[in-house]
Formats: sequence, C-alpha cells, structure tokens
Amino acid sequence: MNAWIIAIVTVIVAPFIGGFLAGIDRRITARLQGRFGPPILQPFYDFFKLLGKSKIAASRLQLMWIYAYLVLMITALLFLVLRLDILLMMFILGFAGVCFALGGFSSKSPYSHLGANRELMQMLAYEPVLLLLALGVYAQNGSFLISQIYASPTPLISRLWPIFIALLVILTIKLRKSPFDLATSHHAHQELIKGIMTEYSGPYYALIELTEWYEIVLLLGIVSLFVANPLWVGIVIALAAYLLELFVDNVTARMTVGWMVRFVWAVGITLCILNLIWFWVFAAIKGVS
Amino acid sequence: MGIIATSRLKSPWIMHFDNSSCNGCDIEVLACLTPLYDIERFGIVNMGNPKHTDVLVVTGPVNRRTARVLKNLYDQIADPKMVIAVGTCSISGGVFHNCYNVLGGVDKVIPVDVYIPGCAARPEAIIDGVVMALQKLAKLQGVAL
Amino acid sequence: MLPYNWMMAVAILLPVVAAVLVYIIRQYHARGVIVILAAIALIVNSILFLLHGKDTFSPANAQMWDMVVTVLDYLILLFYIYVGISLKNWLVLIFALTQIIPLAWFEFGMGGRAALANVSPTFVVDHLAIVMCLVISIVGSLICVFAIRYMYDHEHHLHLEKSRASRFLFWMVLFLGAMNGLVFANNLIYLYFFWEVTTLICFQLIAHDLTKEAIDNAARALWMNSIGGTALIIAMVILFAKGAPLSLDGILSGGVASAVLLLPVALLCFTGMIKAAQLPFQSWLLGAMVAPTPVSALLHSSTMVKAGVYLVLRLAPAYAGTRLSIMIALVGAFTFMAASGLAISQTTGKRVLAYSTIANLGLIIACAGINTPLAITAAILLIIFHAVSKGLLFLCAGTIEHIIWSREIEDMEGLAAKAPLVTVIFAIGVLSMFLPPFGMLLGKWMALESASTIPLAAWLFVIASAATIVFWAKWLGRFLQVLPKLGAKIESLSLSYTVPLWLLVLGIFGVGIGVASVYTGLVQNAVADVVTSGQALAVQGWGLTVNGYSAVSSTANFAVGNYPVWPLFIVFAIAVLIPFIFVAIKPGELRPVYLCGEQAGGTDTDEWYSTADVKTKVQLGGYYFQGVLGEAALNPWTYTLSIVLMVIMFAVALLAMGGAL
Amino acid sequence: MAPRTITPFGPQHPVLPEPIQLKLTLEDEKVVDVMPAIGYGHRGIEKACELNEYPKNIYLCERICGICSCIHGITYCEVVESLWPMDIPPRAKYLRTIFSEMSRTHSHLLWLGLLADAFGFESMFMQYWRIREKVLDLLELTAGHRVTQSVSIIGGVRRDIDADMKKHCIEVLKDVRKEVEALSNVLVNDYTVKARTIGKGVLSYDQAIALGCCGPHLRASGVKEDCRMQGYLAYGDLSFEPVVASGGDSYSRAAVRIGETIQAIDLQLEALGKMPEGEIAAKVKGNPPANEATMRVEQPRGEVFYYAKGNGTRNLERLRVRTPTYANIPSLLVMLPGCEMADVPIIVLSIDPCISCTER
Amino acid sequence: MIDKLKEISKDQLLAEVKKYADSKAKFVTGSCNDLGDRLEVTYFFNASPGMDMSALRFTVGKGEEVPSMTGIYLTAVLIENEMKELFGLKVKDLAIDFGGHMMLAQDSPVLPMLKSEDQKAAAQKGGN
Repeated sequence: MNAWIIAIVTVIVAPFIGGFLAGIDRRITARLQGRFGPPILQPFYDFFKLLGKSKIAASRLQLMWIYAYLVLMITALLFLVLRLDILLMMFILGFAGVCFALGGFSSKSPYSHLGANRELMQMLAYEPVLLLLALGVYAQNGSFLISQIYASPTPLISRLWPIFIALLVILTIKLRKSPFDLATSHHAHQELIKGIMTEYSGPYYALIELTEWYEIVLLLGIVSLFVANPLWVGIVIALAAYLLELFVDNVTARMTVGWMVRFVWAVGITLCILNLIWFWVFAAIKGVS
Repeated sequence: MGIIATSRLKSPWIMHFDNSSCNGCDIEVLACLTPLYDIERFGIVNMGNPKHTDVLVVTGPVNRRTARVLKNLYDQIADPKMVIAVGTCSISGGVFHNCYNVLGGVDKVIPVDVYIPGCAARPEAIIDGVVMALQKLAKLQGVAL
Repeated sequence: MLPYNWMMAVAILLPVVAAVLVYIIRQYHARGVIVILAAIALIVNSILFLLHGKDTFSPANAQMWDMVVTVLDYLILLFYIYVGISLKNWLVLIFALTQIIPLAWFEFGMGGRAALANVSPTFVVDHLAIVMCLVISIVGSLICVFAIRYMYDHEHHLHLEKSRASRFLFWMVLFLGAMNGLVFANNLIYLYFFWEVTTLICFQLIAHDLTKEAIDNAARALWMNSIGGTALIIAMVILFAKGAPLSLDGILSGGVASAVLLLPVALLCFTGMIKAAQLPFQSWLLGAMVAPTPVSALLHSSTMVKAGVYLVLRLAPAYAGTRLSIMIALVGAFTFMAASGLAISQTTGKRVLAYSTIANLGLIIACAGINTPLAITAAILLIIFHAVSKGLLFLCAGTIEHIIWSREIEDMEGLAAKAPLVTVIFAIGVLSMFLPPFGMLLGKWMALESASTIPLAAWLFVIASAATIVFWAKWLGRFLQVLPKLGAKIESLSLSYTVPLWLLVLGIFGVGIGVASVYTGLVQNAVADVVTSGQALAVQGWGLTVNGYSAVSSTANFAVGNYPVWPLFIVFAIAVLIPFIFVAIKPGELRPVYLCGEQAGGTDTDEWYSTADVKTKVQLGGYYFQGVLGEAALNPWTYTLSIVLMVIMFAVALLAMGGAL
Repeated sequence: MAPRTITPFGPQHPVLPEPIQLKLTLEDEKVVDVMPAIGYGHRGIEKACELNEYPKNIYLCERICGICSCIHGITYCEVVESLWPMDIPPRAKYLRTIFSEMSRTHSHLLWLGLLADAFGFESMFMQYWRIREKVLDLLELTAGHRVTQSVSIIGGVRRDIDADMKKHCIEVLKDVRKEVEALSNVLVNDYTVKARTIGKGVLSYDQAIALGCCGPHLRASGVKEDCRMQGYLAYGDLSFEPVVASGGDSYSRAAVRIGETIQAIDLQLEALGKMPEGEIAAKVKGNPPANEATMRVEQPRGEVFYYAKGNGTRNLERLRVRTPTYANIPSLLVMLPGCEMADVPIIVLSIDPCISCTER
Repeated sequence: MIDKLKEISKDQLLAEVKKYADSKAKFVTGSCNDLGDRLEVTYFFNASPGMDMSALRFTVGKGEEVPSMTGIYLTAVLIENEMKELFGLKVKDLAIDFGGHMMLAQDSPVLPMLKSEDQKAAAQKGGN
C-alpha cells in the first residue's frame, strides 16, 4: 500500500516542483540576459491561461499522442520513485519521446513535421547514452534496479563520472536548451517556429507544458541517482546541474541537427563506452588475481 | 473560473504581425522585449505563432496582400483573443493613406480592441496599450486587475 | 490423440499433399477451402506436438525414405545446374557444382552414405523444435490464408491472362512442410535435404512474377544460399573425417573433443547466417522483396530466415564458452546495428521491413553468441515475438499495397484518413516492434541485460536500438499526416485479409500480456534444451523474475530484473488506446495547420499562396539521409567490416581446432 | 530523387521581422530550391510621392523604412537639392553626417542582435539591444525621436546639436564603443557562433558583383565599394576608409558590420569635433526646375539610389528609389540552395533584409 | 542632369548591356517613366569597384515588346517584373516571371504607376 501512496503523492507534487523550477529557469535566464524577468509563478499562470483557451486542433490523432506522452512520462517517473528497473524506465521514456514525435507527425503541417523529424534525430543522439547509463549502473551494482542504487554504499558517481558527464550533455537535449533546442524551443524565435509543438494550442499545449514539468523532475531525479546516499547531496547536485544547463543555454548559439548527433556520439557515447570498458577490464583483472 | 481568469491577465502571449509598415513600430515592439523595457515582467512573451497567441499586435497599414494574411492569422488564434493596432498607419493608414495598394487601418479587416497612436509608437505606449487590453479583458470577465 | 508417426506425417507430408491438391484444383473457392483446412490441420497438429512434448522419431521404412531423400537431393541440385545454364548465371552454376560434386564424393566416394544411414534417430522433436513448429504452423498458415485473396487481387491488378495463383499457393503451402521437416531433422542429410528444399521454394517464389528483376533476384538468392549448402556439405565431410557422428544431437553431446568440432560448427553457423541474411549476405533477402508480399511475409516471419537463426541457436552449446561464441555475437550485433542504420535511408516500405528483419535476426544471433541462459531466453522469445509482429507488418504492407498500389513510404502519407483500420493495425504492429510493453522490447531488454558482459556488443545494441526508433517512428509518422477534416470512413476489406490480420494482432497482445505463460509453457523448456549448463530460470506469477547468471557479480540468484508485464499493458491502454477511442473533436474546433498565414482555404485543403499568388500544395518529405546513411555511402564499410568479422570467426575456429590437435 | 518537402517560410514567421515569403524545397534538411515571394510590404510610395508636394515627401520617404528612415530623408533632400542644384550650409552637412552615422550605429546594433536571435543566442540579442537603447536615447536627445527622426529638410536640417548635447554625445558614444567592442569580441570568437556562420551563404567576389549586391553584403565579399567614398556630405573631410572582409560568408558579414559600427562611432566623434559653426539650413524658395538627378548614399544596409525627375511644378514627375535590399535579394537565390534549413534564417538575415524598403 | 547617359534604341539594348557585363560592371537599377504615349526606360550601371556610374536610356511605345536583360544580369529580374506590372512595359523572356503579382495582389489597381489625368493636367499647367 505504501507504494500507492508514494505514487499518488508523486503524481500530485511533481508538476508543482517542475513548474516552480521552470519559473526559476525563466527568472534566472532573464537575469542572465540583463532583464528583470517574469514572476516565479509565471509558468503556472501560463498553464492555467492555456487551460482556459478554446480548444482548437489540427487533427484528432494529434491529441491522442499527446495524452500518451503525458501518461508515459508519469509512468517513467513512477518507475523512478518506486525504484524499479532503470533500463525499462529508459525504454518508457523512449516511448514517451516517440509519442511526442508521432504527435508532431499527426498533422499535415510542415513545421511540426520537421520538428518531429528533428525530435527523432535527438532521440538517435540521446537514446544510446541513456541505455548505456543503465548498463553502467548494472556494471557497478550488478543490478538494474533503482532500489539497488539506493541500497549501495558507493555512490554511482565515484565510478561512473564519465557517464555522468555524458548525461549532462544529453540533459541539454532533453531540457530543450541551447545549443540543442532543435525540435522545439522555449524562446520561439526558431526557424521551425515552435517546431513539433506548432500545431498544439490551448489546453493541449498546456498538457505538453505539464508533461515537461514531469520531465524536468524525472531528469533531475536521474541526475540525483548519481549520489543516492545521502539523497540530499544528490538533489543538490541535480539542482547544480540544472543551473549549469541554464548557464550553457545562455552562452551558446543553437547548433544544427547533424552537429548534435556527431557531438553526442563522439563525446557522450565514447565516454560511456570507455567507462564500461574500464569496468570490464577491471572485472577481468579482478577475475585473474 | 477564478484562477483561469486571473491567469489570463497575467500571461498574455503576443504575436506581432507586420502588415506593410515601415519597420518603425516593429522595432519598437521588439524593443519592448529587450532589457530596458522587458515586457516579460508582465508575463508577456512574443510567440510568433497564432496558435499560441492571446494578443495579436499589428503594425502598419493593411495592404491588399496582407489583408488576406491578417485575416487568416486572426482566425487561427484561439479565443479569448485581443487585437492591438500599433502606430498611426495601423489605425488609419496614416501617411500612406493615399497609396494605391493600401486599404487603410487594421479595423478594415479584423476587429481591433486597442489603438496605440504614434509614429512610431514608443515602447512605453505599447506596454501601456497591452495593459489597456488586459483591463478591457478584465472588465469583460468581471475580474479586478 | 493422434499416433506420433501420424503427427509427423501431418507436419511434413500433409502440406505436400495439400500443395499438390491446390496445384491441381484451379478453382478459387475450392483452393481457398483446401488452404484453410490445411492451415487448421497444421495449427492443431503443432499444438498436439506441444502437448506431447519432447520425443524422437525415426520413420518405419528408413531405407525407402533415405532413398527418396537422396534422389530428391540430386534432382534439386540438377535443377540448379539447369537454372544456372538456362539463365547463363555462372554463380548459380558454380555453387550448384560445388554442392553436387562434394556431395556425391562424400556419399559414394568416402562412404558417408553408410554413416548417414546409421544415424538414429532421424528426427528429434525437442522443445526448441516445437517452438519453431508452432511459429511455422500458426503464423505461416495465417500468411497462406492471407495469400488466397491477395493473389486474386494481385493478378487482377496485373491483368494476367492465365492465373498462376495455384502455382504460387503450391509453393507457399509446401514451404510449411519443408520448414517443419527442417526444424525436426536430426540426421544431417535430412537437414541438408530440407535446407535445399527451402532454398528451392524460395527461388521459385521470388521468381514468381517472372519479371527480369524477379528472376535476377531469385538467382541471387539461389547462389547465396548455395554457398550455405556447400558449407553444410563441407561440415559433414569434416565431421565424417574426424569420426564424429553426423547428427545434430551427436555434435551437441560432444562425442569427440569439442574444440575439434569447432570448425564444422562454425561452418554450420555460417550456413545459418547466410540463410538468416546476415551481413554481408543481406542482398538476397532485400532482392526477395520483388516477390508478392505474402512471400516476404512467409520468408521473414516464420520460415526461411528463421531456419538460419534456428540452426545457430541449436548449435549454441557446441560453441559455448569459446571465442567463436564471442565472434558470433559480434557478427550478429554488427548486423543489428548496420541494418538498423541502413533502414533509416530506405524509401520503400518493404525494404525497411527487410532491413528490420535482418537487424532483428542479427540480434537473435548475437544473443545466441552471448550464450548465457538469459541471452538464449531472449533469443527464443525474440523468434516468437518477431514472427508474430513481422508477419503482421508484412500482411499490413500487402494490404496497403492493394489499397494504394504502391510500396513507397512517401505514398503512404495520410493513410490514417484513407484506411483507418489498416492504419490502426499497422500502428500496433509498429509499436510492438520496438516499444514497451510489447514482446520485442522485452526480448531486446533481456538481450541488453545479457550483453552487459560484452561492451562492444552492448554498444552496437544501443546504437541499433536508437536507429530502430528513428525508422519505425518516421514511417508510422507518414501514416498520420492527415488534413484536419473529419469523416474518415473505415475501409472494407476481404475476410481473407482481415482474419489473419486480427488474429495476429490478437497474437501480439496475447504473447505480450501472457509473456510469463509463454515463458513457462514454451520457452523455459526450450532454453533448457539449448543450455546445457546453469540452473533453470525461475518464474514468479505474472512477473518474470530472471535469476542468476550475473556475469559481473558472482552472487547467485541476484535479481537482474523483476517487472510485472501486465500493468504496462494497462499503462499502454491508458496512454494510447483509451485516448484513441475517446478523444473526440467537434468539427468547430478544427483549424487548418499553420502555414505562415498563407493558407488558401479551410480545413480540407493543404494549399497555400506561394510566389505570385499561385496556390501550391504542401509537400512533406521524410528524412532519409541518403547521403550519409544510404546504401551507396554505407555499404563499402558494412561489407568490409562484416567480411572481416566473418574471416575472424573462421580464423578463431581454425585456431581452436589447431590448438586441440 | 529523394523525397522532398515543399514549405512556405513566411510571411508571418518569428525569425522574419517583416513579411516576406520564401518557398523552400527541402531534401531532408537541405534546401535544394528557393523562390522568394515579395509584395507583402508594397504600398505604392513612389506613386504617392508624385501626388504630394516636395516638403511633404520627406515624411513619406522617411517611412520607406523605419530603421534607416533618417538617411532616406537625407537622401531625398539631397536629390531634390541637386535638382536646382543648390548648396547647403557646411554645418548642416556635418549634422546630416552625424545623424546618418548615428542611425547606422543603431541599425547595425539592431542587426547584430537579430543575427544572434537567428541562431538562438538569446542573451546576445538582449545585450546588443541594450546597448542600442543608449544610441536611441542620443537620437531622441539630438533629433527628437527614437525611430523616425525627421531631422532633414530641403536646404538643411531642422535641429542643431548644441555644446551640452555634444559633450553628452561624446561621453555616451565612447561608452557605447567600449561595450560594442567587448560584446563583439564574444560574437567573433565564440565557437558556436563560428560554427553557425563560417562558410554559410558564401558569395565570391565575382558573384557579388554579377548579382549587383551592395553595402556590407558586398564588402564582406572583398569588394571595396562604399558610397561614402564619393565624399558627399562631410565624408570628404573625415578620415573614412571602407571596412572590407574577404570571407564572403555570414561570418564576414557580421565582421564587416561590427567594424562599421565602431567606425560609425569614430566618424561621429570626429565629425562632432570638426563641426563648423554657422547656419543649419539654407532658405529655399519656389519649386525645383524641370531637371533630373540621381543620388547615391550609403545606408546601413548598403547603397540607396534615388532618381528624381522634376517638371517645374510643385509635384515630382517621377521618383525612383532603389533600396539596398532590392539589390541584395537576388543573391539569396544563389546563397540558399545547398544550405541547411537551420541556416536559412542566418543567411536571409545576413543580407540585412529590409522588406518595407524593398517593396515601398 | 544625369552624367554619362547614353540614349539608345530598344534593339541595341542587349548588345549594350552585354558590354557592361563583359567589363564586369554592376547593374544598379532601372527606372521607368510614363511620357504619355510612350514609356521611358533608364538602366543604371556602376563600374565596380568604385563609384563611376553610367546609364542607358531608351523609349518605347506602350504595347511594344522589350527584350529582357535577365539572361545577362539575373538581378534585373525584380525591376523588370516591377516595370511589367506597374507600368505595363512588355518585357519578354524574363528569367523568373511573377505573372504580374510580384508587388500587386489580385485585387490591386491595374498599372497603378501610369500618370492619371489629374497629374497630366497639373504638369501641363506648370508652376503654381
């Protein structure tokens, strides 16, 4: 029964944390740009404003995928808080991404179509890193269970710091921050307008915002896994990572899709693989001695 | 209803459409976004996409080609929506009133809620205009701003 | 309960009889009834095998059957020679000769015939074979049922004067019998015989339309698979020379020091890899796409290529723990990655499906190479799930082909409005290929977990997984690009189309939700047949807990994964199915898409005013990256690397053999 | 042939501040074909100028474009003055020069901000516009308005810069110069900016001439051509040398504009120092005679060409304005094919398009 | 007065323009003027780099066809289209023909740049 309570609390509390973080993001970004910035609660105003707009849509299929995106994102988050299998969580996160992309494909709009294609390219870049992260967790703990991470006395970051760096790189993609705000961006001054979100409006757009809040919590939760004991250190590290992303967002130009895939594969995947090979060699040496 | 009505006043997303203006008002609208004026303080964001827009900010006189575009963009905005006409030419055609390709003010094509005069309208005036639009919306909804 | 010899007869000989009947009776309805009856018989029979369990079988009058097999063997090979000469295709001729000469020399010169005659039992029906038999009989039969109407429409569209559908169905039904024989065969010469029969049928079916392209591609399939046949004969020769038994169970029980057998085992795996279209032998399977779609469905899901992975998997104990095993894992993993990458650049739907098949077969072979019980479990689960999903996808592709008369992905744009039913089925098929909670993903998940012992394979796996997401989602996305207008009507299709489609959809959900039952009822025993060492896998309730076999940690009974599958289906239902049914839009809420303010009209148009006020249609082309990921750009690399991997594979086997001597 | 996407880009598009449409044909993300559609800003100003009287046209010409409005006004006055021809007082020449360069400074800062916005460098956009506000304050102080200054009249200028203003201007301009240098240092050296601009939209020396490009766009391709070399207004007295770069790509265009921003500030400082005392406007009587004249002036975006024909009445017979963007748009047809979709905004912006100029 | 103005006939146009193209001159722009029954067309060129400008001028009757110079200078495509739709100058063989809707929309006035009767009267009267 305990798990049910945790699940319900997560579903209710997570969007508040996510929205609050998004508000802080906007304020800090404004300050970095020499502006005063909106109130911290601005994302919530936006959200409720959007809920009150009239419903318009460009096709029915579009909406179906956006509900799926939300539900699957919550499911992935529940996998994290209920401390289940990390690899399956990554797959569910992948499913959520696919649903989002399919939502973009579900209307005959060139911009959401191009955005969806770019979203898929982003998945091509970040999905291997997420999966290798799970394999790294396995290599260290001998288990894919998140509960094992919490049970383990050695924090993940002590041996998985190359994977941690790779995670920070793809965090930029997942949070849609510059230089990787390709499929869609928060600033909307983009060659694809709003990219994949172009055709969503009103309440449906609010659903995407809600999903992104869950996503922020989920991603920062994954970051915090790297120092799971004690948890507060992990949370501090996650918040520091978030600030770092904001900073990177403000000091870089948006790059192109090809550059992103090359960069993430060259840096992110290489780091992950080196980390795993190191584990392998380490295990082999231990086996010999 | 309360929270949604309040939120509407705190989060007007604008889209700026340049009919066929001389750019003077356009750059002033853009200047509103920048550090000195920073309209994001009021939750105002320039979205550039009618589907996400609450307030349509129109500059310049309507000419015979942009009339079609303006109507189309207005139709794509979800309710509730407001229209602000920025600059003298978007009110009446202004200095271009006797040009052959100019139809006249924005209200020839779509209903306008707030007119902001000026050539070019100053950023302060534009911010004031957006706030006036919000007051009008608040009055319609019966909510205090 | 039928007697066992009757069951064997139904499995292998009934398709032959049914095929001949279909060939003789040229009436559409009668032909259909025979196919359906044969399908039902085969399905029931395969379930009987399951209930019966593990057994062996040798035919009563063995000498007669040996004679039949021998005569047919040579007839087939002579037919190849005839094909080679009449098509002036020297590769076909050469590889036919490389088969017939060593075979004759082996059987009559070396005295292999006597050794072969002594092999007992002739057939071994263990649980792996039963799993294969179920897949062949159920999925294969459904495809044959689908083909009844498909061929009618196909020939109608081509305006053929003389129907060749009975010839087509003859080979299709015959295929099922040959496959059943192949998976049951224990005697290597029987294995070889059925192997050649499948190659022959494959040739006939690919060449069915008799266009130049079809015949060329059929010839390519023939000579490539003939290389495999040659390798099989060489393996037999070596085994005989080393004094090893000429049967599969003999090889697996390790009659002689197993390292000595490594080269023949490598040759047998090589044979299997060619049949499973592993790189660099993928081109025959891609060429096979010219055939009518039921052929592709049959080749890809339940027969032909599955024979290849079956053989590699079957031999897993023979190379367990050797470097050969690692090499097989790498060959498979490399194929998985390269084929997934190449699939992104494909513009033809069936070629995407073909590359996806090649990739998944690579994954299965890689699992066999990783060779832990967990990996073997993954491999067998993947065979089942892949057969169901890929069968469904090919049948969908066939149906779509008959709705839009095109195989191009770009032409499938907006099918969600034109053919909603097929789109829904296709979407389920696509989602089941790479997303949770469906079986393929569970298999891939297990494969990844087991691959953590070989980082290189793990690396190839994750890149391939990402590429898989891209090409599937991209393709499914084409279907969904619809105009906002309402009122799509559900298309009406022949029962011969819809019944197999819906049964396969049911199958996807069935094996997905009931994965634990599938595991306990089928896979667990099959794994026990393949894995010779290690403990049995434990199963708890609906959840599937896989215990033990941790490579890094030496702790036994360490849980690597414990997840209940059915809640994920509830999530899937909440996420996709319920919105699909209940998300409704009033016509007033529909707006045309944003085209920068220049739409020319309402919700039913996708035109915009372009230069000089000319109305122009929006055109959406997908991403294919043909410059980077196209066959022209990648093939030099993939061929080189895969050939190098194959060479290393043989070198490893040779070295081990040399070491043992 | 690979599958293609055909999509509109504009007229309403967030990266385009003004309405223009590009019909893009894409292969994956690569642009294979482009066709511009203009006419969204066409009002018919040339015709209206024939209907209005001479002094009234100043206001109309200034509203051909709001960003370079000051120079449009000046050029109109210059071309009408050369219909007589007549001379204007030297102090007026200097004042016109100072206002020209001031509006060049604000226009280039605006452009640099928009360029940063085009490749998603939001904070740099904000910083450039923050600096720009200081220049706008100066314009407001000296000319009376932030955007449309209306400072020029036929025969001279309307407003003078007194000693206090001059002192203030010099202070602010020095400050702005420092800030621009510091910020542009980032723009020029940042890795991501370089990756997005170097080699994008390349135009060779010969191509640039064959396509008739002008302004910073032309000078970035290595062509040393600037209307200020003619020495009109006070430029003959000032130490002026065109800013040239050789890359011919978007990066070079940014570099040229950064150089010109700083040069414009230097020219203002020099002109403020050298400005002679005296009248600021000559008295004008009657209408110009029947005559025709041309005038070429360097605007921020390039060379603006005025052709005026008087017929002795109080109306012009014909006024033809060729604005810099009008000359630069055809080069898009050469630069865009082959680039990536993501580079389209950068390349389009790199010519500093002013659509309301182009279409009048 | 315009410096270096050369009066030609429309048949000489392409040959003269070719000379400019061969000397790598830059095409600046063109202008058209309504002379009542005839149209006066002026093209401006610039010997680039530098500020040395010259011009070509010819007049044609309304309704007469004029060859297009877009084959030599692509950049003339805008001005030729503009003259075509605003003045009714019949330019043939345009590289890109906007079909009379480059500047003007479907419902815009036809040939708006031609002189109206009021304008002609005012010009005749002269002075104030």
